[in-house]
Amino acid sequence: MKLQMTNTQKVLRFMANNTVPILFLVICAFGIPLSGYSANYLFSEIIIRIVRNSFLIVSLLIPILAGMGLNFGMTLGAMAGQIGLIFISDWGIVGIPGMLLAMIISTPISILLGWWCGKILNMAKGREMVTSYIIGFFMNGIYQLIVLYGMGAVIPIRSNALVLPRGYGIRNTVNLIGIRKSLDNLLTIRLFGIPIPLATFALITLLCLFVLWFKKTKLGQDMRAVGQDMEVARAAGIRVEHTRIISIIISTVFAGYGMIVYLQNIGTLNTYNSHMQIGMFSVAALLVGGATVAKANIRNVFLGVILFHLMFIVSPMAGKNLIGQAQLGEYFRVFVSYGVITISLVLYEVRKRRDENIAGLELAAEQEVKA
Amino acid sequence: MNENDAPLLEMRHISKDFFGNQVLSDINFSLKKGEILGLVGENGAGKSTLMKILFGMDEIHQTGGFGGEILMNGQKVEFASPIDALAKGIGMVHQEFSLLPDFTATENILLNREPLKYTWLSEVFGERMNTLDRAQMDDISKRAIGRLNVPLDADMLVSQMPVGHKQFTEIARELSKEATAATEGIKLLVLDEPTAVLSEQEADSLLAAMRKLSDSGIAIIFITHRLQEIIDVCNTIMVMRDGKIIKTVPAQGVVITDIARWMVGRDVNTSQRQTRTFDYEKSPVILSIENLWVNMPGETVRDVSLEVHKGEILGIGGMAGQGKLGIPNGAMGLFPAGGKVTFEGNQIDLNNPRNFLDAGMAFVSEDRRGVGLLLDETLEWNISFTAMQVQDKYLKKYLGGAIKWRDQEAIEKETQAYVEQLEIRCTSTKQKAKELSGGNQQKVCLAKAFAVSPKLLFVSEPTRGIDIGAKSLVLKALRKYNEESGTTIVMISSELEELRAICDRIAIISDGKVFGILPASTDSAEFGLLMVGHKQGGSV
Amino acid sequence: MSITFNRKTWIRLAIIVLILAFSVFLFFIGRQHTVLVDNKTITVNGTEVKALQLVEVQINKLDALELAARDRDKFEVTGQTHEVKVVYTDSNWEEHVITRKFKIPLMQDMVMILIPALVADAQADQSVWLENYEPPTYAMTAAPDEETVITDDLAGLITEL
Amino acid sequence: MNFEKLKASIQDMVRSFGLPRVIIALFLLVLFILAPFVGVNVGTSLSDTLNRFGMNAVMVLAMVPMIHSGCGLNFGLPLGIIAGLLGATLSLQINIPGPFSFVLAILLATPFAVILGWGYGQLLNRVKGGEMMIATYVGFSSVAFMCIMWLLLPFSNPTMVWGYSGSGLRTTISVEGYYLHVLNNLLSIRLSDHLVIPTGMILFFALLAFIIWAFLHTKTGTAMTAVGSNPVFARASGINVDRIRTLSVVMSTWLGALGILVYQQSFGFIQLYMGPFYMALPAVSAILIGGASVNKASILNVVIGTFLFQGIVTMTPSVMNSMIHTDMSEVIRIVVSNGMILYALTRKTEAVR
Repeated sequence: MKLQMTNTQKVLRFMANNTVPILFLVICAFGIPLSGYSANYLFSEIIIRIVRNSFLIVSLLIPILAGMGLNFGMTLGAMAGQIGLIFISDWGIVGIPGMLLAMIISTPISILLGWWCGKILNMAKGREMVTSYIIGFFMNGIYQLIVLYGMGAVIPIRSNALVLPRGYGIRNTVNLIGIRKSLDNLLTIRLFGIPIPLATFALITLLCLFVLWFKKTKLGQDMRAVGQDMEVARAAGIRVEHTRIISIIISTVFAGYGMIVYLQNIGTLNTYNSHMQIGMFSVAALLVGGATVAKANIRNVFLGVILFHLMFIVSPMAGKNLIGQAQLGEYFRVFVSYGVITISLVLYEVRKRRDENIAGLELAAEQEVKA
Repeated sequence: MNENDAPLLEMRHISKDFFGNQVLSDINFSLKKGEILGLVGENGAGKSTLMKILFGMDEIHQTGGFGGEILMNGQKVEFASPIDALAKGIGMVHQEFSLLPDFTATENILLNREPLKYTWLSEVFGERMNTLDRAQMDDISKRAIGRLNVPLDADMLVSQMPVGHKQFTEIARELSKEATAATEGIKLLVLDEPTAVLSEQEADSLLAAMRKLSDSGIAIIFITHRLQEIIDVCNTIMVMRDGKIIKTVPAQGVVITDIARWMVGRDVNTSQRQTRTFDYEKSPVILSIENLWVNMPGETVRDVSLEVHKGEILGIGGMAGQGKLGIPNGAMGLFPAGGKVTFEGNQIDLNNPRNFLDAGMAFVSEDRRGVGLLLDETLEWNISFTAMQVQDKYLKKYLGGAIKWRDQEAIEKETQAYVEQLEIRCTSTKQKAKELSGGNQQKVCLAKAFAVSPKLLFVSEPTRGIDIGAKSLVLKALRKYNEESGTTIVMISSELEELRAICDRIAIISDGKVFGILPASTDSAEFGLLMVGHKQGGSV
Repeated sequence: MSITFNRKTWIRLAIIVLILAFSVFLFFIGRQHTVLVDNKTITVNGTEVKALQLVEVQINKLDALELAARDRDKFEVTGQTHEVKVVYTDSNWEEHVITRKFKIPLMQDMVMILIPALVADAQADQSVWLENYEPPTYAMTAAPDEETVITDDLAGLITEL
Repeated sequence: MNFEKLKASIQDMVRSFGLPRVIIALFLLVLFILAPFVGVNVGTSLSDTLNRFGMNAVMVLAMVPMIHSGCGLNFGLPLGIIAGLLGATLSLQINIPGPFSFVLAILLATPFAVILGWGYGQLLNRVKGGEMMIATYVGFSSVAFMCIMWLLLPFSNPTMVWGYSGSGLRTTISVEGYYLHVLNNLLSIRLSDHLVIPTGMILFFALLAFIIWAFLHTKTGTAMTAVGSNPVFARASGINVDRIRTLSVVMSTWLGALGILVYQQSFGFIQLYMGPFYMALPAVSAILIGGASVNKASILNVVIGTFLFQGIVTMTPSVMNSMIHTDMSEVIRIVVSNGMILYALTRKTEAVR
């Protein structure tokens, strides 16, 4: 006998498979009225967040395709991007040329870091996530070594606006006035008084198209194969390790570009912590979009950005109006960001287990029929 | 020379030994274009090793290569790796599928051999940036499936396929390997137990497909345990036993009984049999199994009922994958199981090893490294652990049993005793289990089981992967233990001869059911027939 | 791995070279300079030149600035070569328009155009009326004497994204 | 010839001990040697090291049970710390001045540790194989959750709550007048005015270490080790694997709780909110530096590791500062600790199936 599913079971299954997004819909549903923000305000905020973050989040997709889970190592790319930005703002290159130059500078760094990261992850198969997570921390140390002690001392930095008064090391915050919003303002239209930066959207669309196209390439196919079963892939003659490394490199490079897009929108660079947060928030957003450790697509990205940041925007105000403490809301959203990641990691593992048992259930059922 | 007079494949004087123990000796056979060769033999007869040699698998090279030579169309060939073999047009379909569940049949058939469409990016980032040519992929796979003429949906995900279709996909993959610049088209196909997982009609359509292929000039080596199929489809039958070729005969006019005898039959004097007449009917039933089902991957037990009598040695035999291993594993509760198991009159509820052990049974697993041993711990731990946990042996109790302290002396004494009794070769009782040889590891597993002094002992594949000397030692130890402490022993093994050597009765499992129980003294051909699931043996 | 010089390698090299060239180009066109326009009485090689009463200055297509005497103002421009346009009326109410191209040294952050000098001799070489300007250090962004660097990555969690 | 032999022996010594550990040990040695020359008082730095050792050793010890039972590195330490914080804050709330408040804190922390640990254990049993990543995020989200709680819980002791609003706990709370230095000062030995040995604290650690050591020699302890070494074997020997794992998690959590209390009594402050956030990483890397792997750890590893790690943390700033007037210790700490964790994660280990 096959395992039949009643409608209620089907619904439950659906709920189980989409727990996180549903959870978030509920949170937002309560949060929005509590916050008392106008729809217009929220909408424009969401637009900004999409512009800022989606590029970064898309950079997470490809390692997932290759079965390496959520690439917490994307912070490496972010670092590369920031280094690029530091240089151009030191040289005084501004506007679109500045951004492009920053991207060009970041690329080799990202490739190098990505390659190294991929090598390490190949040494820690089955533990990619926690490893890439630690790699992020480790590299943060190296990054500080370079930026806080190397720059100005070994690496020449002219501008006193960047270097700490002691003569070396970059300041806590670097003002990116030169490239601030240079991409966003390149081409903007207003919808109901809400400015929409078309240029940035165009760029993001381009990236999405690339990802979609990439899945059609031989490399993409190989990655899917590797992601499903390394042994089978290897038996078929696919260079498993090499493919995995490439997937990480691509992700890192995109993360670097994403960081530049992100910062040109914000306009100031927190030299020593922008990159660390970004990894966590991007991962959280993607998971909120209904992605899992093993499966993610463009839809998850945008759904994720919208839901996650909606929560992010409303929660402080909601907290304020609810208990009269904005801080509460801030803690709340930090809690939710981590909670989400926890929940979806757990669900993923649990589901893996559940699917393994199916065969046993069927055999049992078959025996019951006999008896 | 041209292809007609030279056989497609010829293997001359092939011999192979794994570190001194001879697994193949002087194998000679040849295979013509479009010929179907049926290769039969017990497990461990050397079929798989022969095929590994043919494909130049790494493990052959790593274990010191092989003797003799392989010729294709008269020329000598040497395969450094399976890739070379494939390039020469030899394809293999393995027992266990190497398919990707979330890929369609087409994607699997053309895995890593996809036809590509040029994109300019490939100039910069390399070949792999070309896109897949779906259209061409489809018609290649369609053609391959067509050659099989089986109802296989090219666009179906493998994960949703019935098992038979997976098998077909595997074969289609080999067929799709057409002649290219680098490789030659498929000429020889090796099918390793393709029908084992198939239903009747699926198997029939596969056989039909095989005939069709041979008509189109593809030679096939067909490995199976279902002798009827061999007779139906093969031109030639080759029977192997103990790494030798026993018979190579044309399939016409051969009857199953012959094949079975060739497979298992040995000249009596070769095996040291000391038949004892143990009258089990006199002694009470100690363990009775009713309608046991076990979900053990690869060894599924469907519906087994057995009665074990006190003091006997019961053998459980059968081909690999038929479920004989599932019985003890299920009874112990290592794998999800159902049914009724009664030991000394009281029922054991399954799926919890503790009950099994508390009842006074013990199990020596076939999976030594995975289940049997704590590889990173000392012999002392390995041997004493189970007894300590289950029966509170080797423990000093303080504060009225509140604190149960490990009693190092007792453990060492016990371990030393077993080391001497079973002649375990080790530097000290503090040596780590993983540093021992397979044979000695097996002895450690036995010692672990003996330490709980069980009333009934399940021993699963006790001689798997250990050398001749250790083999007989282990068997002797079991027999001795049975005779001295009167422990009932249930021994599972795929080597019929070793069962016949020490057991009183032997049950043959086929397709997850008891196919028949015969006294060990019965002629081996009888067992052969049972094993290949030919005729229902009279249950004794 | 040995590098074999086949077509692909050449293409890759070409691309890398292209990118490098492109980034140099970006560097040139993206470089930001500050052009100060100054309308003070000065002495150009001995002869004193009076500041103009009122002058309108425009660089490229940026919106023009009006400078009275002793005024100084600035334009932010990217790239090296620019065009300055000076419009003034002399003592007998005639309007004059001077347009001159000028080139800023690549790594020079600030240059100053001395309007009077330019007006005095419209044809003069740019070195006469355009001088590099090194901002006095005190004008730098007043930095806190010792800034403590916060490398704590938690700071970000509580602050706005 | 003879040199060859020496070389070989050194090589496999290094191999057995792990190159990074050797490097770290040598590094610390060099620091101690350099110290006098650059005008750093060895006595002070030594007693600092000892002090920090005592402060952190218990939290490092908290790694041991979970590693033994095969739950991997306890990145979820913050959970235990939270139990400790609850104990501490409640004990201050009950407001019994003097050393007894420390005992009280332990007593109050224990039930929380047990409850949280049990739940945490149940969770980890459902996600076998993915423990470490999930542990990390359980830790993080629980910390974030408690941030909310610290704001809401109705504490009232004026030394703890914000002065102006009168509600919500402060980010750092002084334990002065309660259990400040109860262990440090307990029969502490004053060798010179620079070198002070916090005997009480060390003894407290020694006590706990002994308890764990003893536990691992009991029947259950043996079972725990077996579960970590090969869960299938353990199961085949009639062990209830999940129960053992849960027990180990509870123990780890409890030790974490004690660990933070010991830390506070020496440090002088209770750090709430984001305080416990990254406390897991130093502890994890400490035990790894001590020679533990993802699935093997001993008390000795704890002692060596904590000493090396804390030694470096204390020595680098002072020595570095006086050498090249910059404090790179922060960076060095990050690189060393995380580098060590990376090293451990990339080793091949059977037990992690």
